Amino acid sequence: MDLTQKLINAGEDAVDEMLTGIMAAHGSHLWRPENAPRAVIARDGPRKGKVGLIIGGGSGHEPTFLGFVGKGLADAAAIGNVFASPPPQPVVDAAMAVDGGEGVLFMYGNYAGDVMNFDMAAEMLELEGIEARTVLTTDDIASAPREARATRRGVAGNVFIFKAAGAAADKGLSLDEVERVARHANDRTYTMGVALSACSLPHTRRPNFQLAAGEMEIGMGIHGEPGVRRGPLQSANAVADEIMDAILAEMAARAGDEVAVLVNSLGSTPLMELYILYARVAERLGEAGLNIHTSLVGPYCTSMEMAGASITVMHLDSELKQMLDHPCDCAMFQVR
Amino acid sequence: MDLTQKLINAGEDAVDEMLTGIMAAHGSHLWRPENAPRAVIARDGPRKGKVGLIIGGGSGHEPTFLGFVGKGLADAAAIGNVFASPPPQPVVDAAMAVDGGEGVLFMYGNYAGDVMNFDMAAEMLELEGIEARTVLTTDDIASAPREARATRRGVAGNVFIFKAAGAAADKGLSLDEVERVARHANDRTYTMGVALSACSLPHTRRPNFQLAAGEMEIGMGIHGEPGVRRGPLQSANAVADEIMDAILAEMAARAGDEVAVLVNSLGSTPLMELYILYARVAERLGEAGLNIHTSLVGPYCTSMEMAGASITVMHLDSELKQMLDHPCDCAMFQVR
Amino acid sequence: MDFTAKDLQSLLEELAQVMAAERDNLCALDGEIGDADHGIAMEQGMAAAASAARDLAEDLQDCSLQDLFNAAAKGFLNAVGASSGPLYATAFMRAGKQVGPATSIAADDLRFVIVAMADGITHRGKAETGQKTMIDAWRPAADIAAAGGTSTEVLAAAEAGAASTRDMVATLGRAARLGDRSLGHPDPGAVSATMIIKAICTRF
Amino acid sequence: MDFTAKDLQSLLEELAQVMAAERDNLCALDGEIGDADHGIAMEQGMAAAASAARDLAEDLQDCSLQDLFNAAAKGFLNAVGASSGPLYATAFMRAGKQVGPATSIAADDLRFVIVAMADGITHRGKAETGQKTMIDAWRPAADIAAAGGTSTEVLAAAEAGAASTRDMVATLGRAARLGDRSLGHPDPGAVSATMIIKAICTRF
Ligand SMILES: Nc1ncnc2c1ncn2[C@@H]1O[C@H](COP(=O)(O)OP(=O)(O)O)[C@@H](O)[C@H]1O
Ligand SMILES: Nc1ncnc2c1ncn2[C@@H]1O[C@H](COP(=O)(O)OP(=O)(O)O)[C@@H](O)[C@H]1O
Ligand SMILES: [Mg+2]
Ligand SMILES: [Mg+2]
Ligand SMILES: [Mg+2]
Ligand SMILES: [Mg+2]
Repeated sequence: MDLTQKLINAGEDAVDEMLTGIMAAHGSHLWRPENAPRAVIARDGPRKGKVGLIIGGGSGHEPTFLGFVGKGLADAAAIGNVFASPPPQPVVDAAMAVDGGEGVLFMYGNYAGDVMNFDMAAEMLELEGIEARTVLTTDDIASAPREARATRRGVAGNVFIFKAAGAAADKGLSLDEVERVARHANDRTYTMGVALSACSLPHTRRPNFQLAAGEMEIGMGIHGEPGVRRGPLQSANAVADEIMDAILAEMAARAGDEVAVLVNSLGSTPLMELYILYARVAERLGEAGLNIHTSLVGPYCTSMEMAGASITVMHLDSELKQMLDHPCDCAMFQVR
Repeated sequence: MDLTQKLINAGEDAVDEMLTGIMAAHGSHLWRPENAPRAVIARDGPRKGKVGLIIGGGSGHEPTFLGFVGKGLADAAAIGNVFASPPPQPVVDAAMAVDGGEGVLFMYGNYAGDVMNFDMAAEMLELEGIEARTVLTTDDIASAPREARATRRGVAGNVFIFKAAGAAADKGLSLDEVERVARHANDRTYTMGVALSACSLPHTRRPNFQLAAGEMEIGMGIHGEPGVRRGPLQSANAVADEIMDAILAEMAARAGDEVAVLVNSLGSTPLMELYILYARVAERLGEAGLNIHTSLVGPYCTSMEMAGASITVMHLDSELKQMLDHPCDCAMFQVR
Repeated sequence: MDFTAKDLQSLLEELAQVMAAERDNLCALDGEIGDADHGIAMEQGMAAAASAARDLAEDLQDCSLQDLFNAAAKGFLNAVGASSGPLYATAFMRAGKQVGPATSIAADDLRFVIVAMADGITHRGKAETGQKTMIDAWRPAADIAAAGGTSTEVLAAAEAGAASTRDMVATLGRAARLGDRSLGHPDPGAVSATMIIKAICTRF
Repeated sequence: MDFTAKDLQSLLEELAQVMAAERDNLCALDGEIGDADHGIAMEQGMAAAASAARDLAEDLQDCSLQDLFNAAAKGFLNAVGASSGPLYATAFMRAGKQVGPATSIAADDLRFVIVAMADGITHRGKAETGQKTMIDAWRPAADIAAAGGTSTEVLAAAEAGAASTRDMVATLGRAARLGDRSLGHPDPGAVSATMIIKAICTRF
């Protein structure tokens, strides 16, 4: 089979070379401790008396995770191999670098590998006298039924959930409070996506699944994990409707409520298609009497070059609104 | 042949539905005059006594052009069909909406169709008593030899060139001066790209050219026009080296000079690959003794879902540096 | 035989149909040396031209050929932009000027419509023959038309001109950056031009 | 017959080779129900484990089996992360605890290494058999090993366990979100587990 078309050097160097490029481009926002090349730390942000927020996970989802490191959002990210949780060590390195004496919060998508590695890191930090708590993101409503919300995957909704927690930490709230805000943000965030093509790992350069032309995978995970079902490729409006039906049903919002919306590209789906989807999403929210307070449209949580898109809606209340509006200044994401 | 995988509704509605979505998402930055749905105007920016900057071209390059409309950058964009120059009318509509009595400057990539349409618009505006001048961007060094610089295409370098002109206009410079800055910016901006896959028009959903696996097209245009040659797909470093060799040779900078760099995705090439390229670009610039003042990495000037990337270097001087640093606040691009 | 306002309308409707039918072929030709959209531009342009003429004829009793050509020009241009828009808008406007405010002309005068359209395209695009553009079909057709050739001869000249673009290196338009790589591919604009000339030639 | 520190090193080198050879197959299996990277994790993990053991043996004369297992654990974990990292790191650490600071053990005691590794994986991942994970290979192998079965019987149990995952609906790990769609595909972690068990089984 043909190798996929990638602009890389050796596949096994891809993550480290990417990090070299990111540090070269964003040195004013980010730094790495010596001997901890997979722990990426915010230059501005971490400080005494502040809860440290550490995010992380596999590579290949850029700008998630390290693009969201910066003042007002995450203090650090631990970087894994492509689609692989980081091992405990960079998580520990990150925590040691940002600890301000008030404990640290780990936030990441709910995947078995990440849970094991971050939990090991938390055990290691306990020996160092640093309290580490964990809030898993579980916004992918296609990945398990509503009753099993805690087993769902964390996907593109991360950006809103991390943002809320990062703001809470930046405002100087206690670890208890930051954790509460993080859980609250996660509880009110709903994502669902569709995939239109595979991506491929730099090592193998083989499509990581097969999808025939004219088909789409509904509920695809952001690592190419199969979704809830496969079906014929629908129009943008039909896709938006299917996703919005599911989200609106779960969200159970009332007319007049406010929301934040993210229409996210999984990689190769261009802005043209995202805005076509957004037009329908805005229409559906309007019909439901909901007001859009924040919109993001673009590649925020990707699967390298996978084609497809996801829609995230966060059901705001006054606290979450305040958290989303709080300024942040990250390498790849800013709010003023 | 199979249709390409796109999240759209009817192909002929794609541009207008995209614009509906963009206006819904970015209503705080952008508006459209009634009866001129293809003229997108900055809410903040156009004002009496200021030269109006109007950019534009075909759709399918998002965030180019309309993402760069806003205070400190372009006052308006005229929007064409996919890969097709806008007709004169939206250009005229845009100019009428932003005219501040000091004349308007048209800036767009050097393509036969755009030149004919914008020139017709300039003729129409003359009848309205509005002086319209034109600066074509010609940054694509692969599209013609150095001696024929004026015949080259305008591609991703647009973002730096428009930015410089927009800053000049925002600073209140005269039409003569804004035009001079725009030409100066264009003269010092060099871009070259490679394509790794085709894109497809929403109407036909057929790949707009054929590229075998393992091949790349060097010097590909941003509408899928064939480049200078086809060759085997090289490593990221080899591609960056070939492009940087060409750029550095033309630029003839001196050690200690400063540059702005853009590593741009043509669409489906993800951030991982762009930063791998960036790492090498930064290395090469460093070896040449050049200092990077501004870096942009991401999809800035795309060809919908085409895979590939381009590298742009702007050779700064103190004036251009000041223009790039001038704040701007656009729908899809900000500098503070 | 006369060529009436009704005939012009039916000519435009026919062109809209032809371009719709040939859309994907023209796009494929443009894909080889350009940006793969020429079929879309011609389909949308001619559809808009026909519909603008239809709307005008409905609104305005006894509208002149010039009125219809001008409406077609505006319709084409506003729907399309691109290279084809200004070129065909100018062609239609010149055709309108040529026929003037009459409601019909002698069918044989269509040869001057061809000449006027070719002149309009040259005026707007500044192309000369041999540069691998639509003018390589329009100019020889116009020359034969001006010299009194039959409609069969006019069409043959257009077709030969379009065919000859295959062996030209483009020096204008998008394909001009290709150099020798444009060899071996006919110019899409020249191919669509022969379709337009053919539709006119069947009418005189 | 004894199993020495040298033998452990050669076991790890062999595992590194096996995983490199099977990388793309394991990735393809993971692609069906997971994220297509299991082969990469196992290749990198075992390569790092072998190289950490090699480095240690060079630095430290007479290093113990436990030292080597611990070095392998750390090497695997830091190179990989993912799910396999913590699981095999814990497995190697438990194996080290099992053999203790000796520089060799009786080869037949490798059966207790298998038991310890299975226990480590269970401790870290909390999986039970029937959930379609690597434990479906490790647990039956460990049971037979503990009960005194021959190495042939141990391997057969692992292989049967791995094969049985094909008919299981995953309830742990990435594939757990697939429901019935995970049916018909073997678990990649169970398949790579049999390769490890096989390499151990040829040594007692
Ligand atoms: N200056 C010109 N004069 C005459 N014809 C031109 C000129 N420039 C381009 N063309 C014609 O336009 C055709 C392309 O039209 P189209 O694809 O609709 O526009 P675009 O190039 O803007 O995509 C070419 O095949 C060529 O025949
Ligand atoms: N909790 C668990 N206990 C035991 N094995 C597990 C567990 N979770 C996952 N696995 C195993 O891990 C394998 C996947 O490993 P790998 O692909 O390296 O990690 P990831 O799932 O993080 O991509 C699965 O096939 C399964 O056998
Ligand atoms: Mg993985
Ligand atoms: Mg075009
Ligand atoms: Mg074209
Ligand atoms: Mg996996």
